[in-house]
Amino acid sequence: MVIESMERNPEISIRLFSDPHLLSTIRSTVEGLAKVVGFSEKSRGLLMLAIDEALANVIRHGYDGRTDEMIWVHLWRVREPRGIRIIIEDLGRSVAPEKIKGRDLSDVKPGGLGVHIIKETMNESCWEQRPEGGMRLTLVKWLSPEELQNVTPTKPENTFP
Amino acid sequence: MVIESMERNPEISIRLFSDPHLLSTIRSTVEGLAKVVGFSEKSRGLLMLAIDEALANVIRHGYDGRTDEMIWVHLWRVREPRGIRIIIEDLGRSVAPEKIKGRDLSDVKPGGLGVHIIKETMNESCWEQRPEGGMRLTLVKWLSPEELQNVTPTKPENTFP
Amino acid sequence: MNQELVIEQKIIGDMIVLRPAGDIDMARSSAIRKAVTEVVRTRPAKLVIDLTAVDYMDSSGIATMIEALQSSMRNKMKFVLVGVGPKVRSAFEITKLVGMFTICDTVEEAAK
Amino acid sequence: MNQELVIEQKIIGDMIVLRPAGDIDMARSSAIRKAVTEVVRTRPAKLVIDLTAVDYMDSSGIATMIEALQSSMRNKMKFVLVGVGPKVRSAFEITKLVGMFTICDTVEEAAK
Ligand SMILES: Nc1ncnc2c1ncn2[C@@H]1O[C@H](COP(=O)(O)OP(=O)(O)O)[C@@H](O)[C@H]1O
Ligand SMILES: Nc1ncnc2c1ncn2[C@@H]1O[C@H](COP(=O)(O)OP(=O)(O)O)[C@@H](O)[C@H]1O
Repeated sequence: MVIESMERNPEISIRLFSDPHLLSTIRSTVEGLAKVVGFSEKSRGLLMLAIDEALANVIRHGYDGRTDEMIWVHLWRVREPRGIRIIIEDLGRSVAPEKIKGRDLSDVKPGGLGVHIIKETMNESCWEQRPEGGMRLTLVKWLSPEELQNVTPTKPENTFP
Repeated sequence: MVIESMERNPEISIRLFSDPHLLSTIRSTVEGLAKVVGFSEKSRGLLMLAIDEALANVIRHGYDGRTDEMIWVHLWRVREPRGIRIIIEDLGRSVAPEKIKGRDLSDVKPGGLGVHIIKETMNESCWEQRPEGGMRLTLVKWLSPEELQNVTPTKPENTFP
Repeated sequence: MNQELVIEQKIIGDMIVLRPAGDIDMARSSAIRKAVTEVVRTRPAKLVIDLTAVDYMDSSGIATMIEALQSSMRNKMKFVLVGVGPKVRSAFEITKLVGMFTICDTVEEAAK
Repeated sequence: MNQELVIEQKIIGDMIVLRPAGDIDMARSSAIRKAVTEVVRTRPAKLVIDLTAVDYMDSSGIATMIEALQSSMRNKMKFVLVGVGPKVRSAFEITKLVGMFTICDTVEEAAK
């Protein structure tokens, strides 16, 4: 019962202002939850990058750089397969999801890397237009088989003979 | 205008379940914001400890250890004096604020350290009974004079001759 | 669903070393408490808790250390803390408990 | 109200070393971009960006490094990155850009 409802209600919900100076704090939050779930240091670094790029895009493209708008970030630990789910919502400009795409990396130039980083890092990344206006981005990342192996067994007392 | 409204609306608002496994994530969040504000590593460690003890007390005493209740954490950067403000709200048991007190430390025994840690760490710590039920804890910590000195000047270009 | 505290145990002569890895907080201090209880039951001459891999400890962790100290004393065992990093140290300091414990830098030193 | 990026500058012979300290992200990459522009204006033979004290860099930081590389090339200056830690490296790797840059371990090596 509890588990089911946790799957529906975010375990942690954050509302923040669209201020770039707050992004490092949200990165820390995601890093923290990813550590609890059992992600390796490398995966946690990539997760920080993905959430950072997603939030920077909301500020830059959704809100045209305005710093006094609202962003919502919802976080879940996911059980099967073990991992993390992140939903980012805004009330900014709403664009057709097919317009959000990473650029061809063979053309070396500054900019246009965020969406590429997000898609490369996450197992799922899905942009939607919200009926209320703004965008919703759903991100999912699972533990790798190696990370799963390093995770402590469910009963910690087993490690103690 | 913006600054004034930021002083009123929390810059970051978090809603979490009363699950002890989520406390490390909230510690990371507070650490992240404290870094942005300019707190030293040592102060950040103490801030993590204070928020952790406050949330643990909400779970333990406010919610009798139940893990499926709600806790709200609101965070602000504060400008004058420069620092951080944290408000923690719950809908758990409501006790008279004067009952919440740290114990005499000269009596060495396990437990009863949390309130002492909170009061020692923060410049302000104030418990209130919420009219809606539950408790509200307001915590404020300012930069020390030394930390203030190490903070970058307002115009970063000044550092670059 | 959560990465739990991993606690390694090593027997060196008549000394037992417990080495938890991870943050010790409300969600995880019971694991180390349980491990300490098991060790005390076997009554080694010395119990060492190596905190080198513990970056953070809250008051529930400190309470566990006080319990370990007290049950070591009751059982006439020596109790030593090792590898106390800056964050953990300041948790002991703010609770004015740092003087209660024998603290060594390394396990080798604790063995003396 | 925010701790900004601190950027140290050092002139070693005909080489200029910029050493930012802190995370380079959307809020802070403009500081390093500005510093690079100033340095390129003075046309040293070599521009080194020492990232030893940078624990984290996002795509706006990477974009700044690409700009620095390109304007160095336009001005016939050498451009070297130093002290690229694991998090920063994986940001370069995931954007498939790691091969574009000359990366050295230390400033001394970059000076050669
Ligand atoms: N949250 C968003 N709202 C609206 N448009 C977006 C959003 N995120 C991305 N986009 C669109 O996708 C494009 C690619 O984004 P990205 O790869 O991050 O590169 P950049 O932000 O440097 O342009 C953007 O230029 C923009 O048109
Ligand atoms: N959020 C809270 N709700 C209700 N009572 C509280 C709360 N926080 C603290 N208290 C009361 O204050 C006392 C002291 O708390 P603390 O110093 O953290 O020690 P401990 O939690 O180990 O008892 C608690 O025993 C409890 O009675």
